[in-house]
Amino acid sequence: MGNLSEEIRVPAEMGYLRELLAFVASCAERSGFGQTRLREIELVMEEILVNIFNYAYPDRKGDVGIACRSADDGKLLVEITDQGIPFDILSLNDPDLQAGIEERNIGGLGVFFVKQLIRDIRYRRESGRNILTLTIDPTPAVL
Amino acid sequence: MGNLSEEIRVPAEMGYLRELLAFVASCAERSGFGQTRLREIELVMEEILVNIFNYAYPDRKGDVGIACRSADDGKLLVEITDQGIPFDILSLNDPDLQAGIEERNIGGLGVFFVKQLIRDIRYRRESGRNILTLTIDPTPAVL
Amino acid sequence: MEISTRKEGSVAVVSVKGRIDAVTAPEFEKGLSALVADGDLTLVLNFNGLEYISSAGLRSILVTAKQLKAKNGRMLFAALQGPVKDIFKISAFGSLFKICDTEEEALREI
Amino acid sequence: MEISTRKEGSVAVVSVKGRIDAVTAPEFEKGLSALVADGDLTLVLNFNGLEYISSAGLRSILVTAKQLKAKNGRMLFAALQGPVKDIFKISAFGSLFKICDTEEEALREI
Ligand SMILES: Nc1ncnc2c1ncn2[C@@H]1O[C@H](COP(=O)(O)OP(=O)(O)O)[C@@H](O)[C@H]1O
Ligand SMILES: Nc1ncnc2c1ncn2[C@@H]1O[C@H](COP(=O)(O)OP(=O)(O)O)[C@@H](O)[C@H]1O
Repeated sequence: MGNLSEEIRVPAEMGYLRELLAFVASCAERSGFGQTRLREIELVMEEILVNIFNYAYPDRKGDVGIACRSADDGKLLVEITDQGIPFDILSLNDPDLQAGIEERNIGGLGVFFVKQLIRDIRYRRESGRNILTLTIDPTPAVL
Repeated sequence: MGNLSEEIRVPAEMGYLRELLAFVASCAERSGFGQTRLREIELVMEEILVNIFNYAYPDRKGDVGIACRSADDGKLLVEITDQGIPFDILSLNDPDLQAGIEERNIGGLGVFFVKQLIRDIRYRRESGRNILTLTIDPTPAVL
Repeated sequence: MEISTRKEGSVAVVSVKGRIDAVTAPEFEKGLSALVADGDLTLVLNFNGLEYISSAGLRSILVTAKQLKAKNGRMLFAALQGPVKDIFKISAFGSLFKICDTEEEALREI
Repeated sequence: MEISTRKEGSVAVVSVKGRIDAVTAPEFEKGLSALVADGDLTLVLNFNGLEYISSAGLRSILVTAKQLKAKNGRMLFAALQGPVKDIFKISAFGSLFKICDTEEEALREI
């Protein structure tokens, strides 16, 4: 990412969740995002990070990195990086929201929220890393 | 630094001070440091960081990075990195604490505090970077 | 997160304050499962003090709902606040559960 | 940081709450310099509510002390709390300034 970006890298463990959320919140605040959009970003980041904690490193420990940078039109670019197993969030199907309680899958809502709240998501796998780039509009989506 | 360290990198500007202090505080808390030592570490980090904001990049913008890692004997290793002008904190003389108000230099206390509160400080210049490594004992020094 | 439970006749009213996120969801789920295991078949969740819920919390709700369903029990929700209401909406939880404006309304529904 | 100033006869009593760090020190220094510029020659700094001070704050104090010295004025300190007291100690500020346990004692000193 560009020169004046902000970055953080910590072990991919639940104990670091709040610290990482605070980091992204202060990036977004600095970009002038409003309370409603900050709440949406918090949710999106929790969903992505908790998935990395839970699934990215099935048989070893590893790190997760976040980089933030201001982009054009008051947008915020957030890049999440891990060295876990290859996983493209965009490859998942949306959950079946019509299903009743017995049929309904208990998983799948996390990634769905991310896609509902952020329009511009890009994924790439590069030298052993998953790199997820969110280009976040300051306008709230639904929350 | 080792694999399971924590890192942050942000623009070297005063607006990031509180965020950087919070980052180091949570590393030190996670290492089990007590309140008194946490306060000392906060002071030390403020002094080092504010100097980087004020002096490291006299004619351009730049970044500052902090990495934390647990070391032996419950110690915490903190590495502060910038790409500013070469500066070795250890090269400065202590201020003259005997001087009266008129003679006394208004500067020089920041680096002095750092040296008083942290016993093990190492400096190196490496591929255009100042790298300052503090090995921080959990035992309070004076505060 | 703070959970408190009281009985209103045969109904267990569970009030949750604060945040249900991936850190607190396990405790939330344990609380609900304990009620179901103790034989409670009707749960009213009062979310008046709930500021935040993520998919981890919805997952706990679905797990409990499935346990209740297997015993012919049910779950109702009351007093959802703005952000939580929106999360329920995008998750289409309204088609799975009765969602009431107030706890009183939920208790009358039973 | 919060600063409040009142006069006790010819003495300006400045009470500071919170933190004097590199972010807030400029405001602190401006407040002190304004008093000196207005002709106040005796300042009592009540640090009872001060939790934290870094070298940026001590720098502001030294700047003001030099301005006062040039006008034959002086600065006294009162009610330093633990961490601030220790910072004053390692900076040997006790040899530059009268440091009192309470504001009353400082006012009696003058
Ligand atoms: N970072 C990741 N690495 C590998 N697999 C992942 C990752 N994130 C999500 N997944 C997979 O995608 C599924 C859906 O994730 P999500 O929508 O968050 O629901 P949940 O985690 O509740 O199952 C997960 O169950 C998991 O199999
Ligand atoms: N990162 C740095 N790069 C260059 N020079 C520095 C740096 N940090 C400190 N200095 C120099 O060391 C001096 C002493 O610093 P310090 O003890 O913090 O006192 P002060 O900043 O109040 O002068 C500074 O005035 C500056 O000239």
